[in-house]
Amino acid sequence: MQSTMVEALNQALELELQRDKRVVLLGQDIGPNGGVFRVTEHLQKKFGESRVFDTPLSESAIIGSSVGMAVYGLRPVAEIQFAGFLFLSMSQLVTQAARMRFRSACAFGCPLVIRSPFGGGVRTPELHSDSVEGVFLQTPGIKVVLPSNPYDAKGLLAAAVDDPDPVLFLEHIKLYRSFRQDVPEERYTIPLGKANVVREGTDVSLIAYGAMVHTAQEAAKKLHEQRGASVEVIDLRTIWPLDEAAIVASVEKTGRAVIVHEAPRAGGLGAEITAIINERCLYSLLKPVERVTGYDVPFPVPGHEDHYVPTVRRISDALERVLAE
Amino acid sequence: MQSTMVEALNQALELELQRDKRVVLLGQDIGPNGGVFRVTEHLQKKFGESRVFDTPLSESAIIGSSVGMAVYGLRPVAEIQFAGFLFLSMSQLVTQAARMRFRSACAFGCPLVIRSPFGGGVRTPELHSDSVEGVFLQTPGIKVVLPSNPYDAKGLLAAAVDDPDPVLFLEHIKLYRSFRQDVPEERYTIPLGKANVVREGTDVSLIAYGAMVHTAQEAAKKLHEQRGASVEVIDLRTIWPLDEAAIVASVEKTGRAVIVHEAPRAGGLGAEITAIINERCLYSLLKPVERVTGYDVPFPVPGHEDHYVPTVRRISDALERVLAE
Amino acid sequence: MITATQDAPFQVLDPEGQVVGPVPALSDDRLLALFRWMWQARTLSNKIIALQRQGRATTFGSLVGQEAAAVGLAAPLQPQDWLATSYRELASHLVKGVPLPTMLFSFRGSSRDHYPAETHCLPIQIVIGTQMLHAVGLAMAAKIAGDPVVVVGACGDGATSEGDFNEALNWAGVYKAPVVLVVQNNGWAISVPRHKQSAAQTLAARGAGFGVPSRLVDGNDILAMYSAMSDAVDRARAGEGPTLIEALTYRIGAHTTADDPTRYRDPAEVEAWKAKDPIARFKHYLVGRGLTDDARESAMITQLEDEINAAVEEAEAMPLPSPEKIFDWAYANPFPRIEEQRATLKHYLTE
Amino acid sequence: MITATQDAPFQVLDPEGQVVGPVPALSDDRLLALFRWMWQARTLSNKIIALQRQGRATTFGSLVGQEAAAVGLAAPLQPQDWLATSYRELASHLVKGVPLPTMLFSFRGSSRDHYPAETHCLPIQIVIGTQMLHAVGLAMAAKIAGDPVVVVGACGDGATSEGDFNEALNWAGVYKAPVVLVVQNNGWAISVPRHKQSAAQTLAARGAGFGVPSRLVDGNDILAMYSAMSDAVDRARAGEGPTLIEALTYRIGAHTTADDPTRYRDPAEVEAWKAKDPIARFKHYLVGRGLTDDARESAMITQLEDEINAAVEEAEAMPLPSPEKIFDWAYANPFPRIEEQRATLKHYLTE
Ligand SMILES: Cc1ncc(C[n+]2csc(CCOP(=O)(O)OP(=O)(O)O)c2C)c(N)n1
Ligand SMILES: Cc1ncc(C[n+]2csc(CCOP(=O)(O)OP(=O)(O)O)c2C)c(N)n1
Ligand SMILES: [Mg+2]
Ligand SMILES: [Mg+2]
Repeated sequence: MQSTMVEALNQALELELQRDKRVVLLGQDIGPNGGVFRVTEHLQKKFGESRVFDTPLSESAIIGSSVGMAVYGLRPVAEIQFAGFLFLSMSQLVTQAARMRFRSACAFGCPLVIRSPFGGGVRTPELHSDSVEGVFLQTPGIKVVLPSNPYDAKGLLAAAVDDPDPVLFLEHIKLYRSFRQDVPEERYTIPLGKANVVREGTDVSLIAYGAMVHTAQEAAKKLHEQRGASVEVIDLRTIWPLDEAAIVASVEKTGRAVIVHEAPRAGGLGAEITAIINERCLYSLLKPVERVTGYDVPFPVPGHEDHYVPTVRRISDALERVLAE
Repeated sequence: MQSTMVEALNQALELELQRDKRVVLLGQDIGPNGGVFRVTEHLQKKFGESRVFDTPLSESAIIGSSVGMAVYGLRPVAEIQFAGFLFLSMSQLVTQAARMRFRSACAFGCPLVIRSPFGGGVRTPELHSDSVEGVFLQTPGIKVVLPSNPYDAKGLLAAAVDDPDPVLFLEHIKLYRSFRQDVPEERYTIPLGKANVVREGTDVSLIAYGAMVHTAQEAAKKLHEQRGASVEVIDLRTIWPLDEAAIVASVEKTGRAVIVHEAPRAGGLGAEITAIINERCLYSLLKPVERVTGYDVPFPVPGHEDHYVPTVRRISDALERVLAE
Repeated sequence: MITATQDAPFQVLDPEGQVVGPVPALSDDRLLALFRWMWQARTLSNKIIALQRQGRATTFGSLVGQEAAAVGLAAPLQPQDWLATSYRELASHLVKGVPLPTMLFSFRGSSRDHYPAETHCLPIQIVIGTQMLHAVGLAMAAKIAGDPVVVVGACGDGATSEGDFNEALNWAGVYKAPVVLVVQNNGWAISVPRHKQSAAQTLAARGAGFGVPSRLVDGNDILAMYSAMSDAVDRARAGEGPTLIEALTYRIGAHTTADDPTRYRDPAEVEAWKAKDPIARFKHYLVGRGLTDDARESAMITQLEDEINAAVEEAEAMPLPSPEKIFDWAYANPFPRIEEQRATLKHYLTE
Repeated sequence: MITATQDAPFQVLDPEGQVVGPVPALSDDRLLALFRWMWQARTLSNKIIALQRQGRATTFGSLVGQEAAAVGLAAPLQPQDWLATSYRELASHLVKGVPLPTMLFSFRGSSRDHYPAETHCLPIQIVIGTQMLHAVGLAMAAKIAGDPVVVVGACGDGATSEGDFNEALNWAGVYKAPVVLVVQNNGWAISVPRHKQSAAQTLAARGAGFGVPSRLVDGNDILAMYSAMSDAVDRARAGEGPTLIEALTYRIGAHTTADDPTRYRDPAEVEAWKAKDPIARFKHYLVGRGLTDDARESAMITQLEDEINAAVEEAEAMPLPSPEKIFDWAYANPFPRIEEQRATLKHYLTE
């Protein structure tokens, strides 16, 4: 069945609600409105108000109450309407959800999924586009997933709901409806922590996640056409845990790497991956690893975002630099 | 005058309150109690309740109201009692204080200093020891300062109060009273964004900040005595802006680098600095850069923290590895 | 048990425009100014929606139906006073002096370059509830400085569920801050109805639990809004502390241009509220006083439309700030990393 | 204007132990159990402070003076009920069944290994106010699951200033959650007195603004606490929704072993409250009923001391969990990065 990412996510949630009555959905406008992006469309009608419910406008309470529900034995899937508002629930996320297992020495787990849209390129108001995933590298105890297509989104969301620990599931707004893909009707899972080589190559490793995977692939295609370069494109799928083995294997093969993300440069995934490459395969490295990222300023207003989000041209130039003799 | 860091900070705050009547101090227990670490001792008595005042137990309001006061024209110096509780004010910090200038296209500035104690080695309860500075690499608009000694603490705090933008000023609890140092009585400033070479060397660059500067210096001394190694120790002082020039100059000289911090490894300063070295002086690099950091789990209970915080032994071993032929 | 005793909403004009309460002492000119602002708000709101449909404006939330509340909460303020609001209080910003072209310019999706700081309006707040703490902080600062300045913080009913809103209320009380916290209860937070936002009978009742006097006001009655706000602003200026005001009103339109209210809202409810239209109500009163009539009203509307169309042209003629400005806006003092990134951005501007 | 009407604190025994209110129907054994728990709480609290002074325990906050509130808020609970508290409610955890040695073990600064999940007590919360949302979430889950389970969330007066506390109160009301939210108002938040925490006359008054019935109770009166809590717990179990309870009590000791109250607090205030000692008050009542006397009381205290000393020995004999456990506690399913770090930590264990 050909589905958009919104439809694939909706199917995934429906299947989880069907197979496991511990699963509950909560968030702002997810009920009759079906979510501002329609990801939860029809689910309240199908499963009732006690399984799928709207909440007051309180991000901290959405996460804080979910922690309580998760400890009780439910499997809450909470929606934060836009990732920029995760900051309002930061303490519940980072000091509570992410540490319940740790604090209780495993007496209590916190199986909780937090879904939230983010990402540039769609002219949203302030704080609707910001990429916040990098923050969570420094907050242990929470996994972070960022699907790049409908198929992955469905399988990764099922795996996130299965996971015994909290999972932050970040959905790139630009991918919601931008394309359809063949998505199996039945439930399937894609393991968290495993990257996906979406284009094989031998000359350079191009590492990305979320919407940037597509920009990266365009750049790879362009370079192949223009100069026959063989670019390997890796879709991380999950940034924590990070699939270091896949990164190292690729860079050991290619000797060159470019990392792409929309999030600011400082301390982002690009930094961590460069450090891993440095530690684990420095001697295979033929050129400095390049980072193509957002700038170290807040995500700008719609009128300026095209100059902030990495472009095919910026990625191609980075590829050219690492490929130059 | 020989002062502890607590005394040096207290002097700095007193001098700021004296010279600029726009400066106000707010926080929990900073008034009659003088702060839980006595950093604000006597200041309310000296400057009155309208300049130095206790607040209700609301971290978000401490930052949120400070944003309003800063826009109005005051220079608030807010205390968050322990850095682990910054997460409760994360939205006001990251989406408000750090973006007021950006949002208003410079019509309004937000000159605000947030002081907060943190750091391991002193057997505090949960969330009192966590190093959270790395999170703020991914949240543009806010500067981050971490002094390693009384002299720097006084000069950097004065510079932070002068700064037209928000500054997060993180004070390592272990340094508060662990040693005294000659500190001038008068006001002086140390520029933000400039690192300090605290030990000159030619064989390897050892980069740290906060309390880890002292652990790093011990390791440097040990290696010098044991094998005559010449270790250059860099105290970053400010992690944002980061003094890249100082790092690059040192690594170009030594060809080797070890970075130390208590914060978790993933996406921390060690990652960013390794990426900078990779980008700017890969060809001078003789060995992979080493990161000696906290682990990617929450800061543990007092009984386990000695195994979490980097030790002289762990740093020495890293130095040995990068120095090995 | 502790219970909140509750008056009926304060009203000066009933929905038919009949006087049922104490009419504030306002000159004819002032009354007509209020009327004009209300029409300006509605006309501008509809204009921006039209522009958005043509791809000439970004996402926008209409304030139709809330003109009395939005105008009334700002009208009693003086130039030195401050205003901190959400995106729904456009009209309040106009009353406070934000020029039409500047406001329209921001809806081109560019930043508010040349933001009119002198109007003492904080930039429109997107993070719900957040601005209420800024309002309290501004008021605390005014009190510390000893300035005769009052601050108004405004938000919606949904915002009252945020921790920040409640912390703001608590701090306003603790510091006896010269602030008026206004909740525009328009019945809905996107698709979430007021009764699902809180089990409290009224949101005004929130005040008592924080030691902040509060008042329930008919938000579609401009005269009630005006006098309730003047009382609260005067109290604040006199050092008598904060007030919480719940303005009962209704969001006639969609939440924003991105929203479809038919998914969650009964059209009958909308119709019922249209009958309480704030402009029609006030017009009836003004006609009774001989201050306006259909002819004069439509002349005024035409004039407002011309004014707004001229402002749109002016706004669309304004040059968009150069993209590299994002670096100037981020930090007062640039540093090497920022300058390198500025160079990169500029490099890619030159195509 | 909206005003909160306010009863005097609910009392069963006056400070002299005279009956002034409806005595709850409790068996003699049950009454003595409450008395014993109160003494156990005080004895244990003093013991841990002694251990801390000898470097045998970590930072600790005494609950002396709050025994009635802490015991009373937990005593009406059934085994399937849940409890989410701060660090100040040690006694409540004992009442709920946390074994003495386990509790003492945690004050050795190790994690609560073998944490007794079956007692349905969440780990003691350090981040002020946070646990109130967990209590509401647990209660929402119980309601969704259709279980006859009640949850008690407890915090201090300072916690009521946190956004999370107020969001918890709001959600409890919105979802009619089977939860009782208890505020132990002990007059101080470290050095900040109650009147600087909020301008509200009482914290119980907070409830009305969120549609949550609330009650002001003499927190030094174990019988008042017991019956107020039983009523609230019964209401919740019967599906009638949440209750907010403000227990008026006093922190006789320092905030924690790291605090020096002479810096900010008038000793006279402490003396005045010592006169309202909850244990003495209840003892007077029990003596009147012939259930105890000085001899039986001191015998009980000696027995409690022996019990606690034995528990201390047991706790100190427990092996500390291996440091590498931090990796097992962080994630249910370890992954390569974590395993590498475990190896590093283990490498440095072997010295
Ligand atoms: C903190 C936060 N959460 C969610 C949103 C998304 N959002 C935008 S407007 C809105 C509803 C606001 O309702 P209300 O406060 O009643 O204001 P109104 O739109 O009715 O004027 C929501 C949920 C947001 N902007 N900020
Ligand atoms: C969010 C947060 N802020 C600050 C602190 C530091 N702190 C620990 S206890 C305390 C006072 C708590 O007062 P109250 O809520 O009245 O509880 P009590 O200690 O009186 O029982 C503070 C400020 C904290 N633990 N958590
Ligand atoms: Mg609304
Ligand atoms: Mg207290």
